[in-house]
Amino acid sequence: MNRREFWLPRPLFSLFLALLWLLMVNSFSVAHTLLGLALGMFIPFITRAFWPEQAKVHYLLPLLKYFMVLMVDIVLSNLVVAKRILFYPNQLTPSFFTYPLELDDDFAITILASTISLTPGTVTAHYDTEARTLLIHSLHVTDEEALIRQIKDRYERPLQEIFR
Amino acid sequence: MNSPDIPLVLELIITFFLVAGAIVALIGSIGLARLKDVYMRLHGPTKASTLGVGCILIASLLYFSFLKSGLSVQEALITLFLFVTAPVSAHMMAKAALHRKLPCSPRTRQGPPDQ
Amino acid sequence: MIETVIPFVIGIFCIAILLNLYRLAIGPDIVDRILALDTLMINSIALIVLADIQMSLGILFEAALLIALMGFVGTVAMTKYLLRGDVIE
Amino acid sequence: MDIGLLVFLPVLGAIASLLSRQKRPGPDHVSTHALVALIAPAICLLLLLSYLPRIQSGEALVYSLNWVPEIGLGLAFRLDGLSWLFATLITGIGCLIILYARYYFAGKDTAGRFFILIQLFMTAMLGIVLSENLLFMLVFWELTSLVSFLLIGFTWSSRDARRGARMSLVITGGGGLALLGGILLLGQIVGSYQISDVLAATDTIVSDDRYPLTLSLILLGAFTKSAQAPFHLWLPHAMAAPTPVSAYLHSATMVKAGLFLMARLHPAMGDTELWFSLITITGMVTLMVGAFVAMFMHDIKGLLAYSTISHLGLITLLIGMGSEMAMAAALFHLTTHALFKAPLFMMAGIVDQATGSRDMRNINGLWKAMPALMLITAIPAAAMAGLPLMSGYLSKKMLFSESLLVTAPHWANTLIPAWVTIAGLFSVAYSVRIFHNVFFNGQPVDLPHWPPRKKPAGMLIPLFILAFASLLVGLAPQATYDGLIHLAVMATSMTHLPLYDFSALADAQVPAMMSMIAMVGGIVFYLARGPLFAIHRQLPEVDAKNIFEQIMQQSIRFAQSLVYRLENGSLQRYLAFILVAAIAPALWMLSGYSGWQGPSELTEVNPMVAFGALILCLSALGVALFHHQRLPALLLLSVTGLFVTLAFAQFSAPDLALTQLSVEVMAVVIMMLALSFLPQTSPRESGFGRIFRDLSLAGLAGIGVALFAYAVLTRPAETISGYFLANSVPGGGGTNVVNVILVDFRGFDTLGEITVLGIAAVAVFAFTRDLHLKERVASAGSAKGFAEPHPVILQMVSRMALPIALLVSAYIFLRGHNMPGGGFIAGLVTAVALTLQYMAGGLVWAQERMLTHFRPLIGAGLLIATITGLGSWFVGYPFLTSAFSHMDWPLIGEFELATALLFDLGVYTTVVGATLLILANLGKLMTVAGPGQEVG
Amino acid sequence: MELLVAITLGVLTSTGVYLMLRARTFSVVLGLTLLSHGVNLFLFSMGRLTTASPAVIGLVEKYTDPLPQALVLTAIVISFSMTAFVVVLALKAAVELRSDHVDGEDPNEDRQ
Amino acid sequence: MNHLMIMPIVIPLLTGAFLLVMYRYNIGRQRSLSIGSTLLLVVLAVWAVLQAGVTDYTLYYLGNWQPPFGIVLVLDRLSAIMLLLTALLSLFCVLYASRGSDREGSHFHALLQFQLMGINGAFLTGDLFNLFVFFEVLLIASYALLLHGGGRARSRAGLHYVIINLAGSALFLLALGILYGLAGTLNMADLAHSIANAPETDLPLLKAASLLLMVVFGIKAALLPLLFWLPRAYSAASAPVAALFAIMTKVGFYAMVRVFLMVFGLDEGAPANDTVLAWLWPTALITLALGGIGVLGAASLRTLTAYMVIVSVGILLATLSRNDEQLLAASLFYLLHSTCMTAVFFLLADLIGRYRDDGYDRFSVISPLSHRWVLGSVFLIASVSIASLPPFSGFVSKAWILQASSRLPDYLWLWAAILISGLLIIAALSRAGSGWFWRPEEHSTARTRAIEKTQQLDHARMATVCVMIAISFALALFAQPVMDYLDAATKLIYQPSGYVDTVLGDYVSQGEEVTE
Ligand code: NA
Ligand code: NA
Repeated sequence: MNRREFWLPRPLFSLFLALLWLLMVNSFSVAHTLLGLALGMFIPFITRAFWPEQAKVHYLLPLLKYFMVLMVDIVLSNLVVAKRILFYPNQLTPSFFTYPLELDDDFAITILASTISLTPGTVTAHYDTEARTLLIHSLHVTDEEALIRQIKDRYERPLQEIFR
Repeated sequence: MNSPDIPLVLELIITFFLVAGAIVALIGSIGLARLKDVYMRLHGPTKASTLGVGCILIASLLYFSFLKSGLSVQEALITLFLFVTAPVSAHMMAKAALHRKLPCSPRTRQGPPDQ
Repeated sequence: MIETVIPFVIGIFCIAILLNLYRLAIGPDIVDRILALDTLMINSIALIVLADIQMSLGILFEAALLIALMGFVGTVAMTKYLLRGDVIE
Repeated sequence: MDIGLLVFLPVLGAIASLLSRQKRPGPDHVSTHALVALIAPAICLLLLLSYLPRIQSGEALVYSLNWVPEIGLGLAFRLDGLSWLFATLITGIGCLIILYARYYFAGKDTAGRFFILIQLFMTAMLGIVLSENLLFMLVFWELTSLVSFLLIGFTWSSRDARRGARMSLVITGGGGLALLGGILLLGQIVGSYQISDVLAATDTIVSDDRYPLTLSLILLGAFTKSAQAPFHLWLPHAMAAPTPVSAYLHSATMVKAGLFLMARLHPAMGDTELWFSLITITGMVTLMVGAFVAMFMHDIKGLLAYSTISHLGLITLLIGMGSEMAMAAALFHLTTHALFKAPLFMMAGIVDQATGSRDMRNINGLWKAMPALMLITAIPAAAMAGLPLMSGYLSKKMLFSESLLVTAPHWANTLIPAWVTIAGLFSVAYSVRIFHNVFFNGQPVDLPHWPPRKKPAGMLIPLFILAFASLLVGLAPQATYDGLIHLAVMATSMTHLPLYDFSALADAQVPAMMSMIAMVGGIVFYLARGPLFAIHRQLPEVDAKNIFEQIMQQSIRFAQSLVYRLENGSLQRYLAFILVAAIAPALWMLSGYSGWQGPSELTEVNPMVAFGALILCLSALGVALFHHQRLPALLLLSVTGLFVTLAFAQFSAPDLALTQLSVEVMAVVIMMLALSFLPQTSPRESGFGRIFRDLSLAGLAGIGVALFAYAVLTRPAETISGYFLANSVPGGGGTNVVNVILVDFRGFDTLGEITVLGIAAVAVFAFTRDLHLKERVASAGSAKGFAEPHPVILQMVSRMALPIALLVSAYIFLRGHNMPGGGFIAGLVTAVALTLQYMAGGLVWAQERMLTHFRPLIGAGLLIATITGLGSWFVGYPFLTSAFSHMDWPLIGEFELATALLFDLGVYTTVVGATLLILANLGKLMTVAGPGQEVG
Repeated sequence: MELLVAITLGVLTSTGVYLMLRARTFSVVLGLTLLSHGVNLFLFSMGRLTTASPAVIGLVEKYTDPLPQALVLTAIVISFSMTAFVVVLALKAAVELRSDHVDGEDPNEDRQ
Repeated sequence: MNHLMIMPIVIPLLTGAFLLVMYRYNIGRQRSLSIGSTLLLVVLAVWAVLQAGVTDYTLYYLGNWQPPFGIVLVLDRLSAIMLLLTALLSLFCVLYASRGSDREGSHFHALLQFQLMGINGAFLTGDLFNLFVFFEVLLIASYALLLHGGGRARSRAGLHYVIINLAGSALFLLALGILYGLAGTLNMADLAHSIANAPETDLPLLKAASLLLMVVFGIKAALLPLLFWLPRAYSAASAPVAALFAIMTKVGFYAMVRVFLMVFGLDEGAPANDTVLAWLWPTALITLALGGIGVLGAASLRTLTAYMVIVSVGILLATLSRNDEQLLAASLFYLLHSTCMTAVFFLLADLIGRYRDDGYDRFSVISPLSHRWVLGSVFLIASVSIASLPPFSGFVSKAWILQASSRLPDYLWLWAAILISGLLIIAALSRAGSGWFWRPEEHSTARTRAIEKTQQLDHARMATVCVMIAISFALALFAQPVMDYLDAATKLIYQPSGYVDTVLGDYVSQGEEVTE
């Protein structure tokens, strides 16, 4: 571990924290910028033991794009779910299914699992670390394979891009 | 309540977010109340309520940004936080339900692997 | 317009909370109750934000933030308890 | 001062004895010990004799020194005729007893102890008779009870000794307490405890309302000490003491203390109907009971003990009569009794040691083996019987003649003379018996030692001296009386009476007749003792010691059952008591109160508030309803907590909302942790009655709180809060007034509050350290195997949440002074974030990653806060004075530095440390690390 | 509104007291928590209840009484400390006495 | 402003906190720190007594805020004497505990220091809410100390003690709420001022609040029917802790004096809170009676001592309720005596238990006892003192109480209760003593001699007990100066206007304008 890694274990994250600070205090003065940067450096430093892995995010733009897609999906999926809950609650055919993972980074998998839970009628119920599968419950399934494919294309692939 | 001179467009947008948020959240709670099994009930709140409250927060963001004449993005922080934590909560609850071997509704096509 | 809408919005959230409370009361399983509580927490965030707007104060943000944080931690604690019979091990 | 010396010399003697005992332990040095013990009493005696001329001139020597003037307690001594007589008896007989004990205790280990105690006892007795201050006298009075307790229990291996000692202590000690009451009342009436003052205040005393009570209490003290019926029971059982003790305490000295007191106070309190009837009747009863029982005793010491009781009753009776002549007779008899009873006891001791028995049915015909003893004993025995020429004859005759003079209440007219004659008859009978039965009456039966062991001749010396003195008194009564007793009698009466004329007594016909009847009757009675004993044996045997023990045992059992019934270990009941205590008095007081509705107008109901109130009520009722299902109840409780938070938020208390929320979550997590070791349901075990009771209490409590709330809410507020609002910014440097109050105006409260939190955490650490939960862990472990301990997804999110939460807590911390927030909430946020790490990664995982232990964190937090407070000293201000300044740095802009922030940092640190310490130690109970392992 | 608040406080107190009188430590802890909610709200309301007027200087025109808030805050923290303590103690007692009855033993009959 | 005044609170706090920071300190260092701190407290308390003797009221404005807005500490003779008593008692407890009982659990010394902080704070504060805070400090520390050493009995007693006191705290807050809601202040002096000027309709509510406070303080002081937690708690606690607890009931008494006599005593027409005192009088007498009965029925010396604590509480509260200046002075003298002597008995019970073969202090069990001569003598002397027999302080104090009360109506009840309970104590102690020390058949066994050889008499523990008894004797010997001091102390209590004027300064004279 070199000196930079010791004192500044996560530069990107530090910047993120500084930004967060400015958002939180709702003031973009010099003082707060300096304070935010200081905190951004200090907090990762004292919490580095909890987060020993090195940073893996190499591509910021795809990540942002991913989040935009997710936002839209969340809104849309909510409409779908709302319709189902309100109008055909008794015609739903829920189902469990296993989703085979291609990702191998836990952090990325976490993002994928969260994404699945946030979008159309699906909840990640279990992450099997050995079989490398996710157990997913879906509110209304007609075609399992299509759903798996959709998740794979829309979320897992981009994530693979981001966390290479 | 002292916001007489708020521009109409902004007021409309805020009102929209307020109403939309309320409706979405209500639907989430209706789902919680009406759906048949615990796994299905998980879906309503974790998504709908999060989104619904997210809308309210955006409305608040807009409102206070205007009121304090400056961008007030704190609410965005809460929204972000909710979107990060809600799936984890849902995940944990689903795990708990599976662990307790809670029954699925009879309409379930395929139950969990070991049930 | 906002003034007129807000009481309705609040009313809707109150109904939502009552629904949550209903689920919390009837269960049937403890997971349902936890879920209901989690939802109730989230809905109350909206309630607090709405109150803030209604009063034009802008100082209840931290409270909303904390509910989000604490609600999450509470839910995790309870589910962990169900999963393992203990919370910290 | 030298009067005081008289009292304290024996203490010095006791110390000398203690030293000599330690220097030469063991049974071989009894004579040395005795010699040492003799010094102080002998000096006392000589001193007393040296005072005689001054006493005879009618002087009362008074010496006093203030001790506690506030309560009138002074170190005051008085030597007049009465105290001189008593003091001389005490020291004189004391010397002889020591002499006797030198032989009695020969070859015994316990001699040293006896000599110490007997001198202490002498001090106590001298103190009683020489005190000028009544309160001061009481000091010695209680000391006699105490030392006699030790002396009666001297041979503690004997159960009888222990019981006898306890009994005497309880009875005489109780009497002492009554006496304390009486003397205090007397002091209140007179305004002083000095005997001189008391004696000068007769009219005030007798005419006071409190006189009857005062007299009764004082007499209670006197009667118990002097073994008057029915308090006489302790005295026979005090015979378990070694014989020198009995001879000294229970014949010559201690039992006379009560008589002394009555005589002493007679001029001040006597001469009333009440005095007469109380004392006379008691004396009569005691006289008769003692005499009667004495006749039937087989134990020599028992007989002597009851005879002592009888004689004490006799003297009491005389004191009760109250005339000067009766007083003279009383003191005369008191002296003669001391002189003849002490040698008789000594005789009993010699016989006991020589033969190994004290039972007169076995001891017979000792005259052959112990002729000298027989000869010496003849004198005191004759004196006791009241044979002519003996001192006892005279005193009894004085009694008879005084009894004839009593005319005041009509019933006393003939009753008293008859009564005393019969008692005299009994006393003749037992006197004859003790002499005849021991020394004659045929052959001994089954004695442990026969022929009796040889006792050294020196042992007879004290007997001889006493017997001789007794004889002397009998032979020269007038001289004895004039020289010694008259002085004492003068001190006990209000007037200067003429000298008692013994020649006149000799001429008195009726008393002589009565004496004759008693004598003849007594001898007849003795001769007919066989059938009488047979009848007596038919009577149910009453053992006072057993009665006393039974009473004691029964009281104890009663006490235990009462205490057990009240203090039954039921928390529910204790809490109910507390509630009743809180509700009932207020209910009683406010039952007719009509001011509940205050003057303020009611405000409109806000629908949101109504909704919140509804949910609060519903969830609270739900908790109460579902409390048997613990986890659901806990969830409902969270709802209550949440809505309390919302209420705070609604009613303009954002700081409170934040605090309540954070606290609520931590509390729920802690309860969940605990719940994992507890049963999941509560059994339904309350009966209908219990539930009804609890519901009523709960309902009343709720109604009470509601009424008070309503009453206050409908009244206008007038508080000191304007000052805080006005001074928060200029004086405290913060716009969030609540926070400024917390860290500045009332920072001291906050310091206390975080101390409480810190202590709670340390306490949890301390008492879970050795808590063993292994079995529980095993049984609760059914879940394991399936569920993974640390779900990856949770772990990932938690790790990411930690830095963000820390950022949030930094935010909340820094803005606290001006906006809602502050160190406490920030601390809780940090703690919650770290708790999440524990939950996600497990105790061991998270513990490894903590930068510090928690206990030093708590300590450091408290130190920071305190030292910040102390900092203000250096600029000359009191503890916790805050300082702040707004600075304006180029580029950075204006910012504020306040010491309050440093104080808040202390709060933050303590909160983090304390919360995590509690959690980690609760969590620890489940881990492999397990008990005994320190966490935090 | 005063009546509404008063009734709510009464209900909180009543339920708290009722649970405090139960026989199991856990119920007692629940009761104590409810009771402290009631008491804290009571103390809070003694500063009278006002909406939209937090005691933050410069934010609004009229301010609520800040002192009871500060007092309640202290009370909340203290009752939190006490709750944490009593929960752990109850646990310890239940383990050591092998019963979670408040008296440490399961009574055969209900002692009145 | 004299900073020494805050030291009785700050020194134990600093010591306790420092001990936590240095949590790895070995027991020896912990002891020396703790003893050092306690010695310092004794010195400070002596200073306080002297200071209060010179100046009636010494004030300390915390944070330099003028009362009633900031918290004020008030040192008068009463608080000074309580400080001294606490300091001395705690010194002996620390010394005694340092012979080994502090090792039975963790952080004994830190907790004890916090306990002292709480007690001293309660004695010094002039603010009712701050009193609540210090009550909580001393309570939580006492919970921890009670559980020190572990064991089932302690857990059970501790649970009851804690829950009952939590209920008490809730009541305290309710009462504070009502007082604040009606009077608008919590400073004692200001409260007195407000109550004296309260509208007629508010007065019953204020008095009802004070009745709640009576329950709160009654729980601390162990007044019937709030006392049932005490016997088990005190007899379960480790000896030095129980000895220290002897002062705890007196905190309740002290609070009653301050609140019911001073805060409610400013009204010229009604000096002191007659409503509370009227309830206090009979309950205190019954407490006294029950204490006496409990003494008689106690099965072990600890329990017996616990009931003697109740007896002392009964006497203190009964005398307090008579609302008489001289009687209160007498009762304060009795407080000094009884605190000291009950502490002695808790230590003695432990000491005797140590040399008994079974290690307990039960009466019914006959067990070989070593060192019975020394123990017996000390027990005898201590018994004489606690039974209020002369020449110890108990005798003087009881004589004073009886004297002072005899001027008042209904004094005979008090007299009877005091004298009879005294007799019961004598009976119980003589039974205990003769049963323990006069049983040669058990003492003379070879076993006892063997124990005696291996078990050296702990001279330090013994000395601690002896010095405390000597204090009781000295208290009697030098009773007059102490009484003069107490007379002066109670005189101040019965002149609350002096207190109010001194504390509030010109705030009262200017009226309410200052608040604006
Ligand atoms: Na200040
Ligand atoms: Na505070």
